[in-house]
Amino acid sequence: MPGFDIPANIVEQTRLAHSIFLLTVDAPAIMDSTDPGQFCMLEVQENNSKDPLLRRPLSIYKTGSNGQISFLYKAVGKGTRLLSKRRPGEIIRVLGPLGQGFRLIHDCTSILVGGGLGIASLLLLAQGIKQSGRLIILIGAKNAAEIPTVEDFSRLTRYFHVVTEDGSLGQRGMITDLLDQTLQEITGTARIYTCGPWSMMKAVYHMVSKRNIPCQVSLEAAMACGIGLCLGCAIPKSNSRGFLHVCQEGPVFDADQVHWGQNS
Amino acid sequence: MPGFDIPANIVEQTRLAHSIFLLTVDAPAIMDSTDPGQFCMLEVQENNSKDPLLRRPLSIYKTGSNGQISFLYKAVGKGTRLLSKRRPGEIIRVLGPLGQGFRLIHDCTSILVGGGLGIASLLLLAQGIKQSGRLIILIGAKNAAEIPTVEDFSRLTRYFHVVTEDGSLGQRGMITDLLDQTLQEITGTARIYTCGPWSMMKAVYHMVSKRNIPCQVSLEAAMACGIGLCLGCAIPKSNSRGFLHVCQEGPVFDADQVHWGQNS
Amino acid sequence: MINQKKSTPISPDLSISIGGLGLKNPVLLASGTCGYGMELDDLLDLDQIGGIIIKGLSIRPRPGNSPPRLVETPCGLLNSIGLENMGIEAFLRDKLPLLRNIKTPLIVNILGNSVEEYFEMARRLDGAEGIKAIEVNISCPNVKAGGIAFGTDPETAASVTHAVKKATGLPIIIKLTPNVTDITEIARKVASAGADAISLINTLLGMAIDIKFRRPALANVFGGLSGPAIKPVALRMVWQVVRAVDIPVIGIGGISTPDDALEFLMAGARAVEIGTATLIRPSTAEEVLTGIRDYMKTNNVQNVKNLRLPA
Amino acid sequence: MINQKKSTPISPDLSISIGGLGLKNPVLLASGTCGYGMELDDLLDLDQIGGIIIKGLSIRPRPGNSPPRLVETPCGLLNSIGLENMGIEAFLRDKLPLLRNIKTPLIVNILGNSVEEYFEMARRLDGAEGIKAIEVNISCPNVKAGGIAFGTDPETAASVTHAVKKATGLPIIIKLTPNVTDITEIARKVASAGADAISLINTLLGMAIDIKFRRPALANVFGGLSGPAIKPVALRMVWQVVRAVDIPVIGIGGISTPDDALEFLMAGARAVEIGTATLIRPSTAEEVLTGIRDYMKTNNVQNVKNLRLPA
Ligand SMILES: Cc1cc2nc3c(=O)[nH]c(=O)nc-3n(C[C@H](O)[C@H](O)[C@H](O)COP(=O)(O)OP(=O)(O)OC[C@H]3O[C@@H](n4cnc5c(N)ncnc54)[C@H](O)[C@@H]3O)c2cc1C
Ligand SMILES: Cc1cc2nc3c(=O)[nH]c(=O)nc-3n(C[C@H](O)[C@H](O)[C@H](O)COP(=O)(O)OP(=O)(O)OC[C@H]3O[C@@H](n4cnc5c(N)ncnc54)[C@H](O)[C@@H]3O)c2cc1C
Ligand SMILES: Cc1cc2nc3c(=O)[nH]c(=O)nc-3n(C[C@H](O)[C@H](O)[C@H](O)COP(=O)(O)O)c2cc1C
Ligand SMILES: Cc1cc2nc3c(=O)[nH]c(=O)nc-3n(C[C@H](O)[C@H](O)[C@H](O)COP(=O)(O)O)c2cc1C
Ligand code: FES
Ligand code: FES
Repeated sequence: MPGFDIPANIVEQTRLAHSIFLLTVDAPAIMDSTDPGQFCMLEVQENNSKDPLLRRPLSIYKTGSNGQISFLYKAVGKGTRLLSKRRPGEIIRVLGPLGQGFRLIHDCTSILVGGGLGIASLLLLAQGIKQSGRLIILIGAKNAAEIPTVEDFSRLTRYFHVVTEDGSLGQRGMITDLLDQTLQEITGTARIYTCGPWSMMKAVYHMVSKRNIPCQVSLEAAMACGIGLCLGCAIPKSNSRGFLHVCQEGPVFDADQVHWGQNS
Repeated sequence: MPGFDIPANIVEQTRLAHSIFLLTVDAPAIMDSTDPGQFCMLEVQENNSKDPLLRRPLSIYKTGSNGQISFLYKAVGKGTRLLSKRRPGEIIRVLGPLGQGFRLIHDCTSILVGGGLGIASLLLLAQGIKQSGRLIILIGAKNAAEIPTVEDFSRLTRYFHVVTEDGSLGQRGMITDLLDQTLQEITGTARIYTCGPWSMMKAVYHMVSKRNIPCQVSLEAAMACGIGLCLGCAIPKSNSRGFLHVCQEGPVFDADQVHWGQNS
Repeated sequence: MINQKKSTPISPDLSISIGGLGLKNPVLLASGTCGYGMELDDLLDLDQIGGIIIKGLSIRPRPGNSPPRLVETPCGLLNSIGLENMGIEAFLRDKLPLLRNIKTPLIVNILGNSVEEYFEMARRLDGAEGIKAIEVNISCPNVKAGGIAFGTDPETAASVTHAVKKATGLPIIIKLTPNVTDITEIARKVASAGADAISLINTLLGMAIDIKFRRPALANVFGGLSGPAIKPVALRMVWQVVRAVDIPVIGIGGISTPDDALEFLMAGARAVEIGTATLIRPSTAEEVLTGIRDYMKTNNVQNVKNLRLPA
Repeated sequence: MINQKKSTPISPDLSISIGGLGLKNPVLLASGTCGYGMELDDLLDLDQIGGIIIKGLSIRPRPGNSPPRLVETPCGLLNSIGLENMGIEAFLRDKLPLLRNIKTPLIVNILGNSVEEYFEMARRLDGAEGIKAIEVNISCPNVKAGGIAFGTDPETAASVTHAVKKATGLPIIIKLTPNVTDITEIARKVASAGADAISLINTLLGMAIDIKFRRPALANVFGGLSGPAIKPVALRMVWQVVRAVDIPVIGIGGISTPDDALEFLMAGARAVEIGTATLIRPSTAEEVLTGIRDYMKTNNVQNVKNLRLPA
């Protein structure tokens, strides 16, 4: 089941920081079947313009009880900037929920490591884990403006830490240092869930694989379809000549499956 | 001097009828040098989208004493529909004033014949003639909704008549009948200025050329540049193998110059 | 004439036939943009479509090219998937059985690196239940001839056609590459070599550079350009080929609206394929179909063939 | 390396040379989209631009094709102007004197229907004061060879080049048509025939159909496709030709932003021409130039030639 392609009504479009927006749409069918870590493909063009041509992938950040889903996104280029101009009351086509989300493992300590807007794919996961186990959330960013929604996370657990490179929120520092420290403190089995820049996830994976801690990562790739039709979203597998397809087999993978050497 | 290319602030965008809009922008440099019958090329795309690719030509409908110019247009396709979504406060690039407008001849009766939105290129002319001579305005349209701004014209002269095909405004009838009647009534020399659908202008020209009444017509053609660079806006000349270029030699021509047989 | 408005609405006939294969309508899903067929289930009513063309299969599985494999360009998409596929055996074994439930004719697209490979694949498909025709992608490099694409040399294109026709009784559609000086020359050769139909165009060879990282945007440097950007080139070639050969022509290239499809049908295409547009909007083929039907009703066109312009 | 940030801002060197002709920067106005030059005055500071390429001139005036001559396509423009021009004599007599006030080098674009016509035109331009180079459009039909374009046959392309070189001492730029199977073959022939530089691409052959009026949208049926839609094809061909010949290559096709131009310069183009974008935004060339200069400053690139990627 590749999801639903819905003409969704825009309920909210809020600018949270300089170029960071929260978009909420009515999409009950999608909401009902969303798993943490899944994403949607959003039509960004207006009036049948064919430039930009492709939809844009965004993680499902939040689901509301009233059939709404929200996206937390950064306007980085043509597509996301156009998206940020769409207004409440307008209709936008949304295809989702797509891909394989996080596989929740209960009865252990779950450590969520989010870098920058990578947090967009972690909120539903954090809410899910909160029900059933010990939850540690570590968030890192360049500065406070990059992560305007940290309170959504901090209210979920006492074990919440944020670092920024410029010290504008939480401690000044790197998320990998924070993780290292955390790993030294915890006892019992743990699992890592991470989403953020490739280099950060690579560092996280190397750090925890040495300790044999299982790690799930949420990856990005250029996508045309998001549903396994084009095979465009390939990334190299760790131990064979073949490729993983981010939209269908991912976006969440066991970090072991991924060939981390390339794409860095 | 091919005009000014100005990033103009949108002051007003009003829907006057189902798909007819009045757009007003701040463009003092253009306003200062506009002659009746000239046009502008307007950028319709947003955010560097390249689809649609070309600017759209629109006649300058009105000029304001405060440096503003207005366009009266119908949203017929992709470009004009996108234009109609642009809002006050947004910036839009406008190139103008372009082309050769109407050549005003004083000391005779001036008859303006407008068909549908063809009236968009006639208002400045009517205002100009009003200063100096006898002005007759004849307007025809399918229905009242097609010509939501007739009052701009009716207030300029007592000799104002409007006909619609469905009788929803003025008499029910065809503009050519109205013109025929008018020509029979007037005395002294007269001149015709017309803008509207090709078939109407062709009929008007045939009617008045028999009586040797000079006739100026405002023509349309697909345009890429509007300033004589591409030679795309050609229409056949009346008495040679060559072509007229609507954007540079027109849009207003002496009807005698035009080969009316084709393009009908 | 076309523009007469009658009072009784007609029910237009959209059925067509291609090399003896009857299709209920002329809107097909293009190879490489509808996966192995089932991926689209639920997003598109596969039973409504004229035909489904399975992604290109090779004799052995192919891993495809290294990423990045996709770049967006103005109104276009550049791809260098590298013909990743599971190979013909795995397809026949694992995918075909599931596909037999769909009522729409299945067409398999094949690619090879030698004439022998094309022959061998057509032979294996010959007996396969549920496969109604073969579309032969000749845009691939001919390894024996120094990597020049089969489809750019008229003689080689003809010999692939010969080989495939010898191997199977299934209708054969030869899919042409647009990267040639004279598309009609290739089309004529392929037609006289016995092709039942011609489809065109495959992608235009293009590239993009990532100026931020100062390297070609695709790992493979070159890629195939598809989407609305290429429509004018595709339509021109379809118009030319329709007037050069007597066999049916299937139009492909940048079709994303009913109007686009109507342009190809008016140019004389017997059918059309929807490629990139399906990636962006999975239901495109159905919407195109509805739009064609509406146009025919409004303009009182009884048979879809009558859309063709005379010139 | 390129990405080092230095504290002292550099002042980048944008000057280039093409066949002995020095240009102050690599941004030129493409033929057929800047009229006879003066039309753009006041909308663009002509003195700032690297070079101006006058619209295609023929030996006698040409009225051009019947309208419609233009159709917009997705991110593209189809034109069939039909090479309307005033003829070389009228140009030399009426337009050239006015153009001598501009400080920017003038390049004249010529077209012909026979090798003799090309020779004759190059001869007449040879002595003309103020003309710095000739760009030879070989996309035109060769009337003696049944209307096949000069630029699609390597031998004919070479003979035009030979003829023009014999006729004049001015630098000769041969402008290639992209409607060929192997652009490098033509480029190599033209280079060995003595061309000083190659420019590419001219327009892709395309068409559109007006489904409302049920006829080709252009009176001429076919037209030339230009604009952003063709950029990936143009860039691929420039990349290929740069690596196939030793003479300078000028990149053309869909350039409308500094980033577009940088892609071509990174592909190895010595210079770029702005075509359709000037029609839409007359100041494009100046903005592209500013953007290139800013990129070079930010990325500490001293000489515009260093933008070229190694591969
Ligand atoms: C499964 C998935 C989930 C995602 N979730 C989110 C999310 O929740 N919030 C969010 O802000 N972003 C998310 N992204 C990234 C988002 O899709 C891109 O930022 C967006 O597509 C860029 O489009 P654009 O037109 O604005 O930029 P473009 O003009 O296309 O590109 C601008 C810049 O962004 C880079 N870029 C383009 N596409 C991507 C991409 N897919 N990944 C990374 N960089 C890219 C380009 O290299 C370029 O430097 C997700 C991506 C994927 C694949
Ligand atoms: C000098 C000049 C002045 C004009 N002044 C006005 C004006 O004041 N008000 C106004 O409403 N319109 C005016 N027009 C017409 C206006 O430019 C077109 O309606 C507009 O360009 C259509 O763009 P679009 O993208 O909306 O339609 P498209 O999607 O391009 O086309 C939609 C339909 O409109 C037709 N069309 C497209 N371009 C033109 C054109 N240039 N002329 C006629 N039909 C066209 C097409 O054939 C098609 O049927 C003027 C045109 C010219 C040349
Ligand atoms: C991602 C992708 C993969 C493709 N794979 C194949 C293929 O395997 N075999 C083939 O013959 N054509 C393939 N094509 C070409 C399409 O079938 C089609 O000919 C081309 O994209 C032009 O049509 P469009 O503009 O509608 O996409 C592929 C196209 C794309 C975009
Ligand atoms: C309206 C128009 C007229 C053109 N006339 C000529 C011409 O006379 N001679 C020529 O060599 N190229 C001509 N061209 C081709 C352009 O110079 C250029 O090669 C092509 O348009 C691709 O570049 P672009 O995408 O930047 O427009 C013309 C292009 C257009 C759009
Ligand atoms: S994006 Fe098309 S297969 Fe993943
Ligand atoms: S529109 Fe370009 S010359 Fe008239």
